[in-house]
Amino acid sequence: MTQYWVIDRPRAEAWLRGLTQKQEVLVPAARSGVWAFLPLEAGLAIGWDGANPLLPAKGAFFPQTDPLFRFRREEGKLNIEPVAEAVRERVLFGIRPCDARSLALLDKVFGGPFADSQYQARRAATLLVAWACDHPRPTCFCQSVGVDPTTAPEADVMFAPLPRESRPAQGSEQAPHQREPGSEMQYLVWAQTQRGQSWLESGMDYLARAQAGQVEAWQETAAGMANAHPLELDMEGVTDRLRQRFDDSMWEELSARCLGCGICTFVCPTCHCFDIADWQRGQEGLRFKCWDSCSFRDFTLMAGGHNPRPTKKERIRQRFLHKLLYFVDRYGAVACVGCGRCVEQCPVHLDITEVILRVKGGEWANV
Amino acid sequence: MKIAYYPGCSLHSTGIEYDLSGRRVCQDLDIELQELPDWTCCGASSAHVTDHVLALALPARNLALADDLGLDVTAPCAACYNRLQVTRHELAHDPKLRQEVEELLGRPYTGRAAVRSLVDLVASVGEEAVRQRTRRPLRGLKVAAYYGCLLVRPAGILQPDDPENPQGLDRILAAAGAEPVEWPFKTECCGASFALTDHTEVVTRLVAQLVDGAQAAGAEAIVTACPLCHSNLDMRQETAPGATPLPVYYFTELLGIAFGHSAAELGIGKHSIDGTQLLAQHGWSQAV
Amino acid sequence: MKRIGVFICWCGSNIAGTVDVEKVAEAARSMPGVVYATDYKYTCSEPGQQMIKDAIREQHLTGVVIGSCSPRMHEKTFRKTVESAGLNPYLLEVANLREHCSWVHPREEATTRKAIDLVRAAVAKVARNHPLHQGHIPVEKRALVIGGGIAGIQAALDIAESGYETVLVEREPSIGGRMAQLDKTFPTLDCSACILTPKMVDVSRHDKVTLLTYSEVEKVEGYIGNFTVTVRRKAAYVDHSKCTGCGLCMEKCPAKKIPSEFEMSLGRRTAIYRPFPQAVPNKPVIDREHCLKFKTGKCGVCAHFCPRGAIDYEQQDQRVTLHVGAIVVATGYDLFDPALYSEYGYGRYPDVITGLHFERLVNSSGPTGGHIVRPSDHKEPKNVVFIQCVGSRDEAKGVSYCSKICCMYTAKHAILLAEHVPGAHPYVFYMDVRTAGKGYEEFYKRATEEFGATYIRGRVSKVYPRGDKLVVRGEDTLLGKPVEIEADLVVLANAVVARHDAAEVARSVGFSYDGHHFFTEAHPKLAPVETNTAGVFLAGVCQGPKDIPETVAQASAAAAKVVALFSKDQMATNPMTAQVDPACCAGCMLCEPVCPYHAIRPETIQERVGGKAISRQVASVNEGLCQGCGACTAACRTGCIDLKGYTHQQILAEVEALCL
Amino acid sequence: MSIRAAAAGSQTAEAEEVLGPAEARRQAHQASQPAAAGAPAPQAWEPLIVAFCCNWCSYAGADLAGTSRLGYPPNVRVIRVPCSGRVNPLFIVKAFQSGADGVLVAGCHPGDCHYSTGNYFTRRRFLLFRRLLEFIGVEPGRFHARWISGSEGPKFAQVMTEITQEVRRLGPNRMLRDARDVQ
Amino acid sequence: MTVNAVTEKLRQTARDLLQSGQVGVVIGFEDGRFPGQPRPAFIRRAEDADRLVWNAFCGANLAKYVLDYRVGDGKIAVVAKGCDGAALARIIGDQQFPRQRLVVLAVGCPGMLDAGRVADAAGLPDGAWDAALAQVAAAAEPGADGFELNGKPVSRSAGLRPQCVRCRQPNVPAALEPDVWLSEPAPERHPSPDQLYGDVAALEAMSVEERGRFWEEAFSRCLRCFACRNVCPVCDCRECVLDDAQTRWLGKAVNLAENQFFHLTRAMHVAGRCVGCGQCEEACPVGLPLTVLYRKLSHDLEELFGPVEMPAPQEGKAAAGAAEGAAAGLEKAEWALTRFRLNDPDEFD
Repeated sequence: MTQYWVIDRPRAEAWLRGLTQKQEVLVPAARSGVWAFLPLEAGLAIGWDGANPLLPAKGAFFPQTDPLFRFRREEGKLNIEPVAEAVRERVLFGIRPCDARSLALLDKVFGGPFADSQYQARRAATLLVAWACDHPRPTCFCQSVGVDPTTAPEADVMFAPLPRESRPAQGSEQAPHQREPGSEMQYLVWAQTQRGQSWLESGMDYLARAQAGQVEAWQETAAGMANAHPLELDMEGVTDRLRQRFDDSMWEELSARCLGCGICTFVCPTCHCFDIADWQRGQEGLRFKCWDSCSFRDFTLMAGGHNPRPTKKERIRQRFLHKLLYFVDRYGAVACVGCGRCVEQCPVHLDITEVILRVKGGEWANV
Repeated sequence: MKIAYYPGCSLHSTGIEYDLSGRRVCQDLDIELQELPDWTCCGASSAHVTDHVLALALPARNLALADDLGLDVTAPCAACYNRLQVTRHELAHDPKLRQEVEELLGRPYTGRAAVRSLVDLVASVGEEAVRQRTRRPLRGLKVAAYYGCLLVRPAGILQPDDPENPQGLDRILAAAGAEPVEWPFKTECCGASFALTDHTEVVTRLVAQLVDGAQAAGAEAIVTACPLCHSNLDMRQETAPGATPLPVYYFTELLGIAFGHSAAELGIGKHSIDGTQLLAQHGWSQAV
Repeated sequence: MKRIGVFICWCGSNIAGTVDVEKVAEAARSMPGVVYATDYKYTCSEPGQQMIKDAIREQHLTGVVIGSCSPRMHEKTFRKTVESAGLNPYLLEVANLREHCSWVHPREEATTRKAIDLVRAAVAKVARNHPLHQGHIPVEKRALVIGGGIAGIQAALDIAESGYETVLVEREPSIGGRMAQLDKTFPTLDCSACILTPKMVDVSRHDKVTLLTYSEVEKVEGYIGNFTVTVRRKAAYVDHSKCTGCGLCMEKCPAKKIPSEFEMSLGRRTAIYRPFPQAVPNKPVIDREHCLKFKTGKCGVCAHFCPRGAIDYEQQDQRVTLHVGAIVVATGYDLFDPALYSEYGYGRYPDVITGLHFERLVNSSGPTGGHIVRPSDHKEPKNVVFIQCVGSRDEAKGVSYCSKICCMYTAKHAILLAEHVPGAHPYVFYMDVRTAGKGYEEFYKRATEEFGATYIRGRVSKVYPRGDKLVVRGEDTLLGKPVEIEADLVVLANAVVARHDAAEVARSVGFSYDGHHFFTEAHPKLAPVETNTAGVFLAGVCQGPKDIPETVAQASAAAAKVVALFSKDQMATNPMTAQVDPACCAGCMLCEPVCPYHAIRPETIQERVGGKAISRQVASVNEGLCQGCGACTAACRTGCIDLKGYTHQQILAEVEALCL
Repeated sequence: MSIRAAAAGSQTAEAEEVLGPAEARRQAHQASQPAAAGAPAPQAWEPLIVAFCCNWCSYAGADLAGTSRLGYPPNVRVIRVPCSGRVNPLFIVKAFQSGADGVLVAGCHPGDCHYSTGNYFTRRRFLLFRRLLEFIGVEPGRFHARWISGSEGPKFAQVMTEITQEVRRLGPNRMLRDARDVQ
Repeated sequence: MTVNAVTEKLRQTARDLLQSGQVGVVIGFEDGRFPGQPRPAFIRRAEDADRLVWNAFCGANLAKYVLDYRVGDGKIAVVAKGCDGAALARIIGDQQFPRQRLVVLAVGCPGMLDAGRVADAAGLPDGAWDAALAQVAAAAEPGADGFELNGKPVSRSAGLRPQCVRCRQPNVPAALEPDVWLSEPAPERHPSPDQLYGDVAALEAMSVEERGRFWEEAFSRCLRCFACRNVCPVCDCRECVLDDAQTRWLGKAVNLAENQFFHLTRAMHVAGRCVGCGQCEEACPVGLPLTVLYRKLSHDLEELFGPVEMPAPQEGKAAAGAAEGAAAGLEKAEWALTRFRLNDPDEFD
């Protein structure tokens, strides 16, 4: 039987800020207009009402540049020292169900028999607090790929905003004009894991028990949100159809527009291609892992000059087949969580939804 | 063709015959002159030796007036022409100076209006037009075309065809039937700047050289396009007893005769040295 | 795997006295790729070089770094050393530990540290060196000389005398050029023709010289050692292989009143003519413009009278293709048009003439038989005014430079006048009298002291006629007074200017010219006869005003350069040239305009893209022309032109190594 | 956690250990700064200046300074290039990135280029590039271009002295530096 | 749905060109998924010509796509605003595409709108733009001075993209000699110095330290997605120096120093070549003020060395639209950094 709690925004803030004394707390926030998950610190505003961050949560576990080890040549010998990152316990607060799903997908890639120890360590050290998503963008299509915006099963703890009418006055009797905007917001909070449960117990000073009707009120809201569908796609049979369409003219037509930049892959919460490179100074250096993009020309360029994916056509085909076919074959799910970041960010409006539409027989045209 | 007309003070006083004849000739050649409203001194006489900015501001004002009319401007007087052109050049090449002048004038100066001398204006209508308009060709009249200095110097700014041996005036006169002589003093100084000082003997000497030169070249008259030159040559010829002085005409006066006007209409009677006699000798007594 | 050897030279105490050389060698041992490092007292000595050779063989070195004096000193020495040990000579780098380190810094740790840094940079660079091989271009041992004036004649003779074929191309019907028009030469007053004509004959008779007169170079392609030149031989309408030069045709030609170019229009010529009596070849050409046969179709007198039937009205221009290894450009000069100074009245007053007119007037084979007379009335002039710097040194109306020869030839004219016309009086208006040359000042002194020339320092403001005289009005700036001289004749020393078509010639041959259209030498001090285009040399006034001795000296210098080039069968090229990676070159050709040697040209390559064969444009470097400056490498955005020996990777490695 | 924060964080972790000799000096300087008073400086920071010199003029000028024994501070390291026109502006960025505190490009005087025109392009390129550097925040005294002929040994020595002084006054360069080996 | 006259003429022209086989593809715009966001379209069949649209949101620079057709010898048609035209001229000058293979469909550009700005100006809530923008895109003539949205009058200038405020070339350069004019040429635009360089001047007025902080902050945001480069029509190299794996000018790590290297390189490479289309800034997901950098350099180049003029059109060829003639004036690009004058300013001694 799930235990439900309620917290208002000021208390939640106080709790999180208090936590930063002993651990890192990552929250959605904007710096210089760029939304990302940033370490909470004095002066940084938590983006309670902001959009889903431009940069997805994957960076917290799979940073864009990630040192692996250091090497040094000494007296004819090569010494290798691992870069021992002290992985500290931390809280990732405010991820949405789409990003939470992406972590589950990345866990498959970076787990298994060839586990990425750095990724795993960071995952293990991070408590996930997810938000039920009440801010869908016009570009969102999470429901079409099987993500429920109201709940993130991967998270340790869920926060769900309570509809305004179901919030009995709580705490102090401040005059409305003295409050921060949004400070009247209340959240229904519950744990989904044992770890989440312990975390909530540590925050009992801030939490109040949910009152009668509040859980129901949320459930009602959630039921409404489940049918929000800003962008609706029919995923039925897409994977199987793609099996037949490797040589389809569709790829050539779509690729005509592609610029070959890496925006879609970098903002994608599930894209995980990386390169390993060295940075060397004299006798010593650093080996690091860094994000790469299958849309880059040099992604598959070989030392001898041959490129098995010589044109944009092969490159975008790879990207979409990977997401919709190869990933499904290997891990049993499409590598897309419907966050809509690529839809919004592509400078030439070329994105996965168009591919899905075309595969389903839709014409080039609008939805 | 329509152009703004800047007569300057000479053409309203000592050089009135240049004004009279100039207007008639222009009319004959279908050049419409519109006198600048409220024009002021060009600064040629004193301003430019006393205050550089003032010397630019005065012509700039007149140029700005032409600008208001949306017309280019012609200045018959060589000195006026010179000041307007120099001003235009300096202001075009020195934005700071231009700003200073604009402040002084209390109005903008664009430099759009171009400046043309009357010689250049008539020449631009073309020798053919002059030829066609000519009723009374000046056949047999040997003239020395005299440009003086202000029409050609500084050459870099005024851009004459040739600063040492210009041809514009010669060609116009030839088109009207006259015979311009080849003579070496076309652009020699007449000493005008000394005319208003105690050293008029300089003027007398220079004028004598010009007159001798013209006569040696076989000229019967000197033709000018400058009121200052004209008054010097007309008033300071010292002739030996018994010899006849050389008449001095504005080029517009001779064009006027050629175009069929009378000497009186053109103001030829106002010269110190009788200008009508020579015309009569050539058989244009109707004109006299 | 790189195996680099490092040798630190003590240079006696020159380096070792300041730098801790042992410490440098010790530090070098741990540098990447270094397998051997040592120090030695005099690396450039015989045993020092032997040590390097031994180490190369014993240690199987793949690269050598020598820390010693400046590479500008001994790089060549050490390259030979390395090469003799079987290593490519370009697998060597020199770290400048003497001029850039020990000689300029005190004996302290920082100096040794700097030495180590410099060695580390050299090691980093040499690790990225590639073996380079000098290319060899076969040299066509035949020279082309363009222009048959004294410069061209001298250059052709010198080259031919060294045993090499030379083709001398002259645009006019005769060689001889400007010098043939001159009467006497300063400062010796020997007769110009007397010293020139023997050379003209020599060159025409030389079995190694092919003379192509009445011909113009139309096109030059190729590069040093391998030029292909197209020459247009203008139709002379006289078959010179038949013509004996008897001159009967000229005697009989009815068109006799044509102003002679050679005589500066002071004399007349016929329509079938040779420019002057001593012309080489001494055979006539027909001037089509004035010939009655061509103008009216009627005449044919010359053909009628020619005893050899050499006249051929049907003759056509011919194009000749020549293969040459070097080109000497000696196209001479024109003279400034003094009519632009209308105050002097040139062109209006017949008795205002130029110096070159004067040369013809005073020349005994000239139009007046050597009598100096006025063109207007053929009277002998007494007072003659010479005006200097007509166009020269006048940025407002003429040219900015000094024409260099006028001061001296005017002094000569003054003397000739005084000699020829008893009682004559030369006056010279001058700005400065410049007499830098052997015997020149003395010659000028003679003009004033012995021959009574009056020199007046000042400019002339006006020349005008008075009666049958010319009044010259000017200012004597030394007296500060205006002067007026009644002259019978006025002689203008008009400026020397580039040929009107000089820019075209420069473009067609492919080298540069300056703002005055004089041809630009490769270096004003150290390469005064070379151009930026290897294999093309300059002689004479086409490069800038100069007098006859200078012209001849430059012509011989150019010839010496040609002969040096021809002395080898093949020319070794600098292997440190630019190189295009055609795979990445986009063919934008933005590198092309920065190359001073025109070594970069577009080239079409075949390529396979996505299985399809396509052709596309890329830049390509002609290694024969490239001098290895590397300007193109910095202009290339893609970074796909690189300079061998100074590659991006090498320089970046040096940068990094120095900054460690 | 943002990408950026992650990258920066990880750089902090390994920074101190990957140090080159120049870095040791740099850190020493920081230690010697008043702010870090207390820790005696084992060795003061010395400016590092990279000079790209054309072979025909400026490198020869440096040689002449040597043969004339004209002293200048040992902070300058010369890289020989055939012509100043060979110097790609990116080399300068790389030098700053690698740890140079000042950079000089030296070539023949305009008009004297061994290759006749190379330095005219140098002049254009670096007039612009210098403005770019200053615009993005590199102090004006960090980057220099000079014309030094083969006969100007004294000028070479003087320029090196001046630049060293100026860079010393500015202190260690931070702009454009690759932060992976410094904190 | 009504279509404006330009769209009408565009469709007709495209149909004719494709039907007659004169071109293999027409590059223009079509409606995208969201109103106010038309996307580049590549029309290959005459029957698809009706997909083409021209409205007030067609801001993308299409010239870049020409580079994808370098291989081959068929002709392609491109819809060209002023900035597309300037970019095409640059690409032709850089010898990356022959003028003869282009059919330039010129359209006078009144300045393009930015969907976000329009929505802001109309006070539309985030996510609720669509219907309103559809109305602007469909109904308003591209050049209309203003329109009514959300019950509010919205002036065109309020919705204009910043690069369009700075625009000095609403029409293709004359030297390009367009083959077809789809509209009247747009009137000339004369942005004020402040509009052109106000932000540059503001940075110049800062201390060098402040500027350093500004740019470090900006460059540290860069994700190195290369969108700025890949969208840039004057980045017309076949292979970018920054991708050179051999020399590795640019390291793969994403950190401030490498990012600075990236942006300084790009700045030097577009210096004086940039056509001001602003695509880099528009594409940048983290909002780097890139054109400030490029405008600074263009301005300084002009100040230092004077303007580099576009080649003039060949006499008498303009009307005929003969591509052969037009190419003559364009075929060699001038770049301020690969030319010089002896009397260039010399600040180095």
